[in-house]
Amino acid sequence: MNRELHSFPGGLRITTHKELSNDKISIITPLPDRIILPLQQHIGTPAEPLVKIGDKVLKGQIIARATGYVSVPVHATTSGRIIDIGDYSVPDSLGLKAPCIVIEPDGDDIWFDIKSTENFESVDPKALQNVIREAGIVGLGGAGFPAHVKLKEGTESAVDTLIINGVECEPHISCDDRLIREKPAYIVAGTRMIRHAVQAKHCVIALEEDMPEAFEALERLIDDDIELIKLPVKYPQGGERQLIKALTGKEVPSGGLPIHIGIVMHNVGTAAAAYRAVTRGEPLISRYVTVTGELPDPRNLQVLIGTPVRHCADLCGYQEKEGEVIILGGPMMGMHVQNMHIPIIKTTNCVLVSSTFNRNPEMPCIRCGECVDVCPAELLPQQLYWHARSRNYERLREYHLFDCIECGCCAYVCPSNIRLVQYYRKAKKEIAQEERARRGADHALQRFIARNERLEREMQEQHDKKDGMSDNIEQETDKRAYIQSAVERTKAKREQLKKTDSGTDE
Amino acid sequence: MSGVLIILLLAAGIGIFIVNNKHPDTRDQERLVDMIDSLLPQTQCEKCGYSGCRPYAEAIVRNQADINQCPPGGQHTIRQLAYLLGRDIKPLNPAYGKSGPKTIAWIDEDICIGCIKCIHACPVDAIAGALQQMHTVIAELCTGCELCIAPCPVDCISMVLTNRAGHRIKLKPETRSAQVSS
Amino acid sequence: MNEVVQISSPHIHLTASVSKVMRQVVYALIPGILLSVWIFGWGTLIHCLLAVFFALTLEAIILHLRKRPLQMFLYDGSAVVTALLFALTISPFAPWWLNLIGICFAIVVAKHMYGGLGYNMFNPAMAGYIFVLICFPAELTVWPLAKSISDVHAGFADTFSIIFSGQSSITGIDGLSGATALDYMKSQLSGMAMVSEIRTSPLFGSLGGKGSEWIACAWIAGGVWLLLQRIIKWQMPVIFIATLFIISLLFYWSDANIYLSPVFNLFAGGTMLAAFFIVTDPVTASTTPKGRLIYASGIGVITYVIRTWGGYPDGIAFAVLIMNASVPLIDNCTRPKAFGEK
Amino acid sequence: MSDFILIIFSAALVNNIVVEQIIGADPALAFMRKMDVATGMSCTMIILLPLVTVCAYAIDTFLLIPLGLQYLNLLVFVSVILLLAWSLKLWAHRINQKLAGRIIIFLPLAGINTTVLGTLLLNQQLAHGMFTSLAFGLGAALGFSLILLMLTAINERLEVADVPAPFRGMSITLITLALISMAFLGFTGLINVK
Repeated sequence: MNRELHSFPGGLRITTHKELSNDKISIITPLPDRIILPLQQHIGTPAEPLVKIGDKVLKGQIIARATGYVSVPVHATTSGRIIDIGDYSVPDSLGLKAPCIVIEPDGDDIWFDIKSTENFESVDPKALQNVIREAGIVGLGGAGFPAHVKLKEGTESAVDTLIINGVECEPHISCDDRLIREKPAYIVAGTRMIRHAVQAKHCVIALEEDMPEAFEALERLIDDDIELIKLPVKYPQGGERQLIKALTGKEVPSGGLPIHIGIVMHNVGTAAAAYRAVTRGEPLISRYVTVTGELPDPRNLQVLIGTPVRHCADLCGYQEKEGEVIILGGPMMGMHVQNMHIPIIKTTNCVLVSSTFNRNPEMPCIRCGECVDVCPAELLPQQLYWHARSRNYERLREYHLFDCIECGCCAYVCPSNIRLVQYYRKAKKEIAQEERARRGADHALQRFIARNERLEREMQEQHDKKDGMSDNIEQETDKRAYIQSAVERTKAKREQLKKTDSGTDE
Repeated sequence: MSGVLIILLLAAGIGIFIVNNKHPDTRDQERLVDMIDSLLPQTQCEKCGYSGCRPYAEAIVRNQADINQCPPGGQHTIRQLAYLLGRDIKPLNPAYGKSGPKTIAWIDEDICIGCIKCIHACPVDAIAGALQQMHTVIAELCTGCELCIAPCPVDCISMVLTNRAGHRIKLKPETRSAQVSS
Repeated sequence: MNEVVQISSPHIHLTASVSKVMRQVVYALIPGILLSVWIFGWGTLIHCLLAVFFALTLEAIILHLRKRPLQMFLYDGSAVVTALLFALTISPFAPWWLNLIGICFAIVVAKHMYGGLGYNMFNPAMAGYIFVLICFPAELTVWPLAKSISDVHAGFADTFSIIFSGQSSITGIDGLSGATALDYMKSQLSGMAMVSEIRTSPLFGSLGGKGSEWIACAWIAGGVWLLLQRIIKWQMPVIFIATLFIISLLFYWSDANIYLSPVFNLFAGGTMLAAFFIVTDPVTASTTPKGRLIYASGIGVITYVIRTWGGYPDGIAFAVLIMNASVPLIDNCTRPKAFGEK
Repeated sequence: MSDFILIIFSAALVNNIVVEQIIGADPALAFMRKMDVATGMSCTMIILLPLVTVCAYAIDTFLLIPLGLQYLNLLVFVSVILLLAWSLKLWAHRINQKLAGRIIIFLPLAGINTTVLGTLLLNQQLAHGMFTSLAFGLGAALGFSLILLMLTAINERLEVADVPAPFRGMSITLITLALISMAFLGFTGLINVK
C-alpha cells in the first residue's frame, strides 16, 4: 500500500452523476422476446455461425466459432430456437447493420453441458488462456479487445505488474462500482486467476476515490498479494495509458503496447467474467449495464447479452420523449444510436438517456489553447483540427493523430463548440482508407509490371516461332468465327431476357 | 583587352558549368518521376491520355501534361501533386473524365461469351478465364480502370460500386440492367 | 463548420463560449476606461464609443457581403474588444476620421480578409494602430495633459469639437496637450539630457507618466480579474512583464543616466494594457506551452529594443505584430512531445 | 566585432532584404509552399550568400576597379554566383554528407534568384570592406531565411483559414507580406550603419 502515485497530464474534473444509479441494487433483467447476438462484438475478425435457422440451442452453447487468432466465439445467452441469421442494426456510430444470430427464448433457460476447471492454480497458464478464450471473454471496459490475446502476450514476455482497472472515470456509469460492491469475491478470485495466467510479479486493483463502498468491500477480501489503490477522481483516468501513468509513472511508448513496459491491464468486469468462466465454466453471457440519465428509475441491471436496449430501458421506466437521445456508453465517449432495437453487446457498459447533448452551432476556433491543456495524450488538438480540416495527412501523422484516445476532453472544454473528436475520427478513417488505396496501388503496379514483362516475353517467343505463322492465322479465323456466333447468340438471349424482365414488371 | 579576356574566361566557366550540370539534372528528373509515380493511383487506366501512370508522371516532369488529368486519383491526387511540385491546386480537368467513388468491373456471367478480349485489355491481369469459358473479375485485384469495357463485344462488363472491404455491393436487377444499357 | 451538426461524443459540454469570454474582457477594460476619462478628459470615451460604432457597422457590412450568419458573429463581441483596444491606444484628441481609418484597417484587412474571427494572423487592433501611426504620425503624438499637470481642461463640448472639427473654443490647444511621457523622454534623451534631469519634468509621476501610471494600475486590476476568471492564462503576461523588467534592469544597472528604469518601463506607455489584453489575445498568440513562452518574451525583447534604440517612442504594437507573424513558425518548431513519445 | 554584429542585425532586421528592400520578395514567395523546401532553401542561402558576397567584393575591388571595368560588374556578378553555386554543388558532399543532401537540390535555384544578385549590388553600393561584406551577406541570408520560414508557416495556416475567395492564394500572402513589412518598420532608425 505504499505505491507512489503519479498523475497523468491534462484531464478534467467533471461532475460524475454516479449517485443516480450507484446506490440501488442491480436487478436481473427478465428474458426479452428475442435475443440478437452480433457475430462481432469484439475487435478482430467476426465469428462464424455454427447453427442454422430453426436449430434449438441451450444457454451457454457456442453458436458461432472464432475465426483466426484475434477472435472469440459467441454463445447463446439463453435456451431457445434460432429464428434468423441476417443483418440487424448493431451498436455502430454510423448506424450500420451487421450479421447477427437471433434467438427466440423458450423461457426455460436450460444450461448447456458446461464443465468447470477446479483449482486453477494447478492448471498450466496456457490452458487457462484457452478456457478464457472459449468462454468468449473480451475486455469489458469498452474497447472489446479479446482477453486471451492480452494474456498470451503476458506469457510470452515477463510481466511485472498486472493492473485490474476499476476506475470508472466516465460520468454516469456505475456498473463496475456496482459489480465490485455486489460481487467482490468474484473480482478478487478473478484477479488471482488472471495473475496466474500471466505470471505477474505484482498485482494492483485500482479504484477512484468516489467509490468508497467498493473499496471497503474489496479491502475485506484481499491479502498482501494484491495492492488496492485509491486514485483521485479525474477523467480519463480509466484509459489504459493514463492509468498506467498514474500508478507507475511509466508512459506506454507511442504506438506501443503496455506489455512493452511489462504491464498487463484488465477491467474488473473481465476479471469477474474470467472467474466465472474458470471456476463455474460459464461463458460470458451477461454483464452489468448502467441504465441512467433522464429516467424515472435509473439503476444497474444484470443483462443477458443480446437483450434489446429498449427492453432494458423499459425496465427503468423509460418513456419516449421528443428531443431525447439514447447514448450507448458514457456522455464523454459513448455513441449516439438511432433506434432502441439494437442489442446490448459485450462491450456495452451504459445506456444513457439525455436531452442535454451539445446542440450549439460551431464557431470558428479562437486558438484559446484550452484543449492543449486538457489533452491527456499531450497532443495539440487544435493543430490536429486544422490539419484534419485541410486533410494534410502527413502533418496529422507527424502530430500523432493516432495517439488520440478520443476521450473528448478537448471538445468538452472548447468555447467554440467544435466537435473536435468527430474531425479526428473522420481523419483517422480517411487515413486508413488512403493507406489501403496506397497498398492496392502498389500491388496493381507490381502486377502491371509483371504483365508487361510477360507480354514482352510472349512477343519474343512469337518472334522466334515465325514458322508456325500459317497455323496461327487459321486459329485466328477460327476464333473470330466463334466470337461472331457467340455475339449473335447473346443478342438473342438478351432480347429474351428483356422481355421476361418487362413481363415480371407488369 | 582585359575586358575581352574576362568575358572569355567567364564564357569558358559557364560552358563547363552547363556541360557538367547535365548529368545530375537527369538523375534529379528520374527521382522526381519516381516521386510523382508513387502518388498516382496506379490504375493504369490511360484516362490521362498516356499509356499508363508512369508515362503520365514523365509527361508531368517534362511539362507536357498538367497535374489535373488523373480522374481516378481525383482531387486528392491533384492536391498531393501540387504540394510535391509547388504548384497551385486546381480542379480536375473534365476533359479527362470525372472522379467518383471507386468502382470495379463486374462481368455479367449470363451474357459473357468467353472471348478473352477483356483479359487482354486488363493492365493488371485481374480477369480470370480462358477462351470459350466464363470470365470473372477478381475483385481484390481490379483497379477500376474501365479498359475492359470497350473491347467487350457483348457489353457484359459494367462498373459497380464496392463496399468498404472492396467487395461488390449487390445491386437489384433493375439497376443492373440500367447500368448495362448505360 | 459547413457540415451538418451531427450528434457525436462527447455529449456534454462545459458552459463556455466565445461571446462570454469576450464579454468578460470588455468588463475588465471598463475601470481603465473610466480612469482615463477622469484623467485625460472625455476624448477617450468619445473615441471608444465611436470605435465600437464603426467596428460593429463594418463588421455587419462585411458579414453581409461574405454571406455569413450575421447574428452569431455580431454578438460574439470580438469586434467590440478590437474597437476598444484600438480606441485606447490612439490619442484622445485624435480626429474622428483617424478612428474610422484605423478601425477600417483592423476589421476589414486584418480580420476579415483572413477569414474573420479565429483566423486572423495579426492582432486587428494593433494592425489598425500601426497603420494609422505610419500614415498619420503627427495626429497621434499629441496627447492631452493629465488633470494634475495643467489647469486648463477641455470639457465635453470642447473635446467633441476637437475630435470632429479639429478646432477648440479654448484658445491655444497647445496649453491642453503635449507629448506623452515616453515621447518626451525619447526626444530629450536624443538631445543628450540625463534621465534624472528629464524625470523632473511635470510630465512624470512617481512610477511612469503622470496620470497614465494610475491607468496602468487599472489595467493591472482588470487583468488580475481576468486571471481569476480563468479567461487568460498567467504565463503570457507574467513572462512578458518579466522579460521587459529584466532587460531594462540590466541596462539600467549598466548606466542609469541613459537607460530608463525598469519600473518606468513597466508603467509608461501601453505596457500594462498590452500585457493583459493584447499579448494574451489567444487568436494571434502561440498555442503550444513552449511557444507561448517564446512569444511573450519575444514581445518583451522587441518592445525594449524599439523603445530604447528605435525611431518610434513605443514599440509594443510593432513587437506584437512581428511576433504575430512568427507565431506559425514558433508553433511549428515547438510541438510538444506526445504522451509516450519521450 | 560589435560592428560585425550590428551589420548582421541591420541587414537581417532593419533593412530586411525581403520586406524592406523588396528584392528578396520574389524568391521568398516562390519557395514558401513547403516547409522542407523552405528550410532547404534557407540552409543553402545561409551558406551561399556570405561566400558570394565576399567573392564578389574581392573581384570588384581587386579586379574590376583597378582595371576600370565597373561596367562589367553585372555580368561578372552573375557568373560568379553561378560558378560558386556550381562548385559548391560539386564539393558540398566532401565537406558534410548530411548538409550536402539538403542543399544540393537548391543550389542551382539559389544561383539564379534576385536575392543573391541584389545583395551583391547593395553590398557594392554600401562600399563595405571585406569583413563587413561577410557580415552583410550573412545578415541578408539570415533575414531572408527568417522571412521565408515565417511565410511558409503562415501559408500553411492560411490554407485552412476561411479567407474570402477573391483573396485566396497569392493575394492574401502578399497582404501578409505587407503587414509584416509594416511591422518591421518599427525597427527603422534602430541602427545607423553606413
